[in-house]
Amino acid sequence: MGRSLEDLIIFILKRFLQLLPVLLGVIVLTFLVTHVAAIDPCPRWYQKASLAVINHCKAQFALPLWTQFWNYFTQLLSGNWGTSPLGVPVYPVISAAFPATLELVLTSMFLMIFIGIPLGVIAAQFAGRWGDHLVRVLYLSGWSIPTYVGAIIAAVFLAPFLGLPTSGEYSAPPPFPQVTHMSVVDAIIALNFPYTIDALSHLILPAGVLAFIEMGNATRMTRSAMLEVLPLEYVKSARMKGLSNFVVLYKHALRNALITATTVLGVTAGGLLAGTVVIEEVFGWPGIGAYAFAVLGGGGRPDFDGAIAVVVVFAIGVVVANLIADILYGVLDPRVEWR
Amino acid sequence: MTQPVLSIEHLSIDYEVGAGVFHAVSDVSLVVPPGRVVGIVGETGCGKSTLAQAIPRLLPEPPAHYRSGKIIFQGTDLIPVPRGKLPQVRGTGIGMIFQEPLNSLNPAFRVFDQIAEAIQMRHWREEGILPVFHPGPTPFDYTHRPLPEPVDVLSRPVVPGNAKAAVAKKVRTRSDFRKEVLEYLRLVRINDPETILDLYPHELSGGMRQRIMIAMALSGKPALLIADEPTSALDVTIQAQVLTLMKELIDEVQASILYISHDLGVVAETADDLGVMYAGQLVEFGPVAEIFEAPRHPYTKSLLRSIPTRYKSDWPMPTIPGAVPNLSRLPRGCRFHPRCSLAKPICAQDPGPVLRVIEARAGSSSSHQASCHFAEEVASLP
Amino acid sequence: MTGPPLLETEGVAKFFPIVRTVADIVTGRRARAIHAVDGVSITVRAGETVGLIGESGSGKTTLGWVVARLHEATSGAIRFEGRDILALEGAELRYWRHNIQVVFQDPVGSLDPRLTVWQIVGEPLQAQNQMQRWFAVHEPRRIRRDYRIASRKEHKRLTREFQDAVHPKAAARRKLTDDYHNGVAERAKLLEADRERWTDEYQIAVRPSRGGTPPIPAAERQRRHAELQARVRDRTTRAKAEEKRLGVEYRAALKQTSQIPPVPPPERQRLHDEYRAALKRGLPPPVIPKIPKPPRIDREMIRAKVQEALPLVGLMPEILDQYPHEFSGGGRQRISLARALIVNPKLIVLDEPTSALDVAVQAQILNRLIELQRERGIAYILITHNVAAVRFVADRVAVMYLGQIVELGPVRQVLERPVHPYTKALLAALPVADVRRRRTRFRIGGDIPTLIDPKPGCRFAPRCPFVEEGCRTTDPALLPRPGAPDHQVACLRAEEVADISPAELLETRPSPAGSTGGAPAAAAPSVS
Amino acid sequence: MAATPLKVRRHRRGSGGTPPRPVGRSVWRSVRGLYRVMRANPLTFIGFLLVAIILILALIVIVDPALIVPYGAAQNTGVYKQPPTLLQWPPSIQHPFGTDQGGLDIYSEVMLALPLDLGIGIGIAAFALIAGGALGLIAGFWDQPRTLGGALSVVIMRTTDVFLAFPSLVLALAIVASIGRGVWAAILAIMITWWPYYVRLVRGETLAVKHLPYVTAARAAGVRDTRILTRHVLRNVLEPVVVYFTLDIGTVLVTFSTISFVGAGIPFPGKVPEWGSMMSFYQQNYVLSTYWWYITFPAIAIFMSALAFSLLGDGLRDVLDPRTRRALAESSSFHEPPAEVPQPAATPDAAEAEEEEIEEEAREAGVAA
Repeated sequence: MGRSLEDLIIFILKRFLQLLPVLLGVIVLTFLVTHVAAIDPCPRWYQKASLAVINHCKAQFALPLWTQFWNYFTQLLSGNWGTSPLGVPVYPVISAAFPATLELVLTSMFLMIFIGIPLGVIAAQFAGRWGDHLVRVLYLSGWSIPTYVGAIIAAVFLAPFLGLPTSGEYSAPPPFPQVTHMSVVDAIIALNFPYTIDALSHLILPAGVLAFIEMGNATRMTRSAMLEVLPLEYVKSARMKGLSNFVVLYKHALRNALITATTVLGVTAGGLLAGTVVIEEVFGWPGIGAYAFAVLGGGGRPDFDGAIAVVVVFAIGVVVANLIADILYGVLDPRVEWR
Repeated sequence: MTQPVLSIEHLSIDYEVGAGVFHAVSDVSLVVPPGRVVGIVGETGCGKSTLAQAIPRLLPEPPAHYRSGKIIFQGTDLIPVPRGKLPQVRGTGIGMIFQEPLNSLNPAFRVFDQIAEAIQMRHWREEGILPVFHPGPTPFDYTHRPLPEPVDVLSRPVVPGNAKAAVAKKVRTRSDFRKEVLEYLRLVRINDPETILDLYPHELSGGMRQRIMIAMALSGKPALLIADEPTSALDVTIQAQVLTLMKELIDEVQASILYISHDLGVVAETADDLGVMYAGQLVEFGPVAEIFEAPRHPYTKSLLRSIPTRYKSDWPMPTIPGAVPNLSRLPRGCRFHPRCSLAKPICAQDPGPVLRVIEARAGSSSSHQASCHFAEEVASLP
Repeated sequence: MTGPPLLETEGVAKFFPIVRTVADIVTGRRARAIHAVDGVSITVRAGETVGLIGESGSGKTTLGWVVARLHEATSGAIRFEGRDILALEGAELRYWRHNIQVVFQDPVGSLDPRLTVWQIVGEPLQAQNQMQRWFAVHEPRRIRRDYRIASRKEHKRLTREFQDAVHPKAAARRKLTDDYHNGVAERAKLLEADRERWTDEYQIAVRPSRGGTPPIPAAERQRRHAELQARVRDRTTRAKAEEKRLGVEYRAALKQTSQIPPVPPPERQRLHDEYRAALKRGLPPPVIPKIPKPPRIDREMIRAKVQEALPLVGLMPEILDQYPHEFSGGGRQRISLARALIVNPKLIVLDEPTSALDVAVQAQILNRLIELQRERGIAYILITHNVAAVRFVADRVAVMYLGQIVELGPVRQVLERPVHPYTKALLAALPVADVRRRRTRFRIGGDIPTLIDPKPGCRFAPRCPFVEEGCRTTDPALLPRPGAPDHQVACLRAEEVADISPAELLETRPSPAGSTGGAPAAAAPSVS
Repeated sequence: MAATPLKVRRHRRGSGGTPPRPVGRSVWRSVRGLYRVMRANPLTFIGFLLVAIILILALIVIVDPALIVPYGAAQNTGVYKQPPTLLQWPPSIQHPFGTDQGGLDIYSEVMLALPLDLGIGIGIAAFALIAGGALGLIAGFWDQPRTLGGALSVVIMRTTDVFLAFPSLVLALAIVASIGRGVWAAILAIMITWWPYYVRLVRGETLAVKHLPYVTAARAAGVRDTRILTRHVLRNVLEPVVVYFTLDIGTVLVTFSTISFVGAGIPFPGKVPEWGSMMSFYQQNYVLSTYWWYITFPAIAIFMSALAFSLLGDGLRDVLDPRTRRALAESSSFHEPPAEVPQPAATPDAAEAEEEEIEEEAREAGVAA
């Protein structure tokens, strides 16, 4: 029926192949936005740089479009992502910042799954009653709070109340090497217990805010998928086996509802990544989000090469998240043929 | 005299929805004696499915509302049972086969897991790990009808509530379950059970799925099996296969069965007793042969007559004029009188005798009843 | 019922290709297809009902849709009143659609929930009004265009004739070449025809005739098969020899042509003048019919027409402004029927019109269908799995299994004396409302198999209780039964199994309901 | 929200030859209908009320700000109608949201920003709805492979995929960075990133509707494609899309304010205040744990307006989506009865005799005797 291991490999390879045109499109679109649509960008991008740099930039923009694209494309592929106006190469900065962002995003995704999905189940179980209304107000609030408001509230008002730190990854520079650039993982690798706790306490607030704000999608999707599944006959037939309500809900119904809910993973990944721009800035988290805020935001330090790199990295992040969601869907739903 | 497995007394169920109250089931009484198959027929919207789902309390209870009556299963009324205790009745007490083979198996689990789960539940209840529904004052007599050839899986151990400790708790491995599931798959005549075990429901045909549904319901060894249109969604030849399987199992299993269908042909082939429902009421009840030979309610009579067995040259086919009444606005008096060809003025005033079926004994004429003022006349009409 | 054929299909097939994915191409999996309808030939005459009966997956609905041009046929031909309708496209197709209307199975889904009854029923009226106006304008144009094309053809023909006349040698050579090629093609056709005829003869021969002659033993059968093969081989050799002879003759004749003298100049001039004159005369100009352009239909007219049409299907005319959800299943199906009737079609495809309805309502609708047919002489194609409906409405019935017709004939003959094992199975499977005859076993096992790239051989063979070796390899042709030309069966053992009644596919036992409750029934078959 | 049950009733009553009912009764019925909806779905009702209030406030500010904005009506001229006397003052009776160091009354600023923020939210969502919706309709309706429409459909969908790969905030920032700061840049940036969701949604719905039997029936009747598209497909696609649109207005609002906050939007203080840039300005220049009111009130304004639309949209979705509707019906005595019970007729009218009811029933069923 097409669900052997080879089929799975082919299935994943196929998804990878389908990814390529989208990636190419991402690169082209980024080029269009940064090179073609830009109106006299050099002075703006290189505000604080020397005149020589600006002139070099202007010369670059004067080249024919194809040459510009070719230069840009080869640069991207070769890993030579340019340097900032202050002469710092972009690639090492981003590769160091990426794991930190990944850590933040994965943690909030974890929170989202283990809090948001059960909330969705509860809402569906009490659909139309107070439990449902409460959950909906909760996730719609998260939805309606701008990320920065959430972050500021957490940092300014909530953090002192809970006694949590609001800036950086550690309270003091760690005495161990940062192998993975993920604060908690590094601390665990170094078997440094106090630093692990310290890293966790730094992580929990930004991840929590991010999770709360982006939880809406997951909860809502779970809720509506559950509402769709609950009246079906197989839920009744599960009840007719004499199973308890809990087993019926969380084993039989949720298993099927989750299949639908995985599709939301891609969208959520986009939201989470966008959220990091503000969250990392507010909480001083050394990730790509903060970097993006710096190079793209109005008040920061404009950096042409850095901007391109950031946009491409974010887009690839979303594409990969979509790929994972797609594969997950195929694995979770036995009806999908791996061909 | 044996105690009935199920007796429903004056059961009325309403749906309270935004626009009004729908009297889905009104004052229905019926009895399922041990080892007998009771059929219920009726058209769409006559309340037969509501009745079927009401017995194990599967109806979602805010819109559905048990207005009055009792559902006495093995001597205990199920209506006051709190929701949390209902799993004790389901599966091992009452089993159910649903109509849509497409939807009644969980698409995300393999056949094995789904049947094994039901078996696990039964074991846990037999071994006292999970609470057992109190079977009532008189234990059910399982030797009512001798088995033609005892089948091992079906020798149902009777577990009274106080004998929990007597049964040794046994650790079962996956292969034990496999063996047991295989036995049930063979019971429903599946040719290649080893392969079927590891498949997902969507990989099976409709007929196969319905067999598995039946195996699943039987694996709980229920005292009462409710079959809600088990063959209606299947193709004709597949329906015949499943139907004959059902009938073979009826003989083997000795469970009491409530068989719901809209197809007179199907109930004629399976049921011992037959109830006919119209607009939420049970209008006629009795041994199936008597109802088919001499129906006593005009509705049953015209239903039997509209079974189409004619050719074009015999046009027109007899029909029942008008349409089924809306369950929120039922006519006064007999609910069938606006469409009845025999209606007299009294029919518009007085609904006629309500059936008080306590126990239908096969062969006794008193067990054949109809809710009609002119039942005797109808029976004597050609 | 006799009359000119209204609709004829010839070997119609509809395959739904399974999309080849990238992985398929990489792994070299060839394109597969679902053979929903596979070579169906059927005729519907004016005013008659043909029932198509079969289970899910039999392709009956697909066939109905192909006939109504809602699916495009993969191959085959469909003629409506002698005209090839598969060639119709665009506006011409839309204009033609008033001839065939469809009533769909799903009474809920087939009515747009956002439109009122008059809008739904009036929709075909409005569309066809537009198309009639289009036709009034375009038909004369089409005739003129056809005339222009014909004139051009005539011009070409005259030129060719003139050239042949002035260059007799070249003309003769060309004629010889054409004749040679035609001759070769014709002989190939004859060979193919002979081969086919002998194969059919063989099939009929191995199928013993009715009246108790014992079945032909396997040895005899093999002998006949060998004989057939020898005959075909022999015939092929002969055909090859003949082809060679033709070639020799052709080359000899070609040599002869060099002796043809050229045309003298005066003669040439005369021919040229004649040619000129003929060109000038040309074809007679076409008669361009004056098609009155109907006025654009407006809201009130549609409403009036719909109001007239509703009583035909037993609906009150007052329901014009109601919405579909206000009706029960039967009411909705009546609206569907009114929508089909309103443009006065010659044929209505009824796709499971009553399957979603209760028996009583079903009977009302079926009665009305027959009444309408008697009043208006509409032909029906009734697609259903419901034997009772077909029995009551149809004149002829075609039993379909996995995309093919297995039995076709007058309804009484097919339903009372079915020949094909599948028809028997279908009839035996019907539950009977007879308490005294309860069935215990049904001898048709197995499931309905998939339609993806079916293997050769009879498609019912895997489930057939009368199967033999040949059934699994030879495709049975739909052949008339001896003595009953309008009763056709596609079964290799048709005459052997003809007398087996459907009831023999069952085992029955007396009713336990009649006896007292405790008695055990006949021993149930053993487990597994 | 009240539309569905009311519509059902109106058509039922106004048809079948029954005389029209007195107006009073129908008003009473709509009130009762509204009450039922509210009871069944209080959140949606609250959302509806909030949206109504916000829209009215915005309208007042547009027509004559002086009615509710005491201190800022003539702000863009630099002259205050009534300059605040207290600077950097926490909320009080004269200044319910407090004042800032520059002498701005925060209440007035928040109110003045209302039409702009709301207009941007609704406008951008509407643009996305129309542009994305049109593309989605085309991509969904003409999707046969190996035709012109099919090729177009593939192009549309691939482009959509590419746009969907960018988190809208990030792409918007990149656009703002490359074409410069300002309100138009920010608006353009969101517009460009917003439409792909609608393409996906509308295409999905179109594909679902396109294969329904009534569309095939229209084809069988000889109706042309474009007419099928407008008459059958568009109408039936509209409902879920409008629901999504309602839900989306809040999201656009929040995203726009985030872009402003990050510093890519409208400068503050400037000609017209905007919530996001207001907060950005205060957050960068003041210690918020002391001057908490600077940021609290604009934040509440964004939150309330986004929440209002979200509540309304989320609720509407439940009411209109047939899949969730059925489940809701089973669990909360809402709208539709379970499958077995036939569609509800009108509320039974006690005044009418039952016999009359039956006759009407027969008429409504449309079955001639």
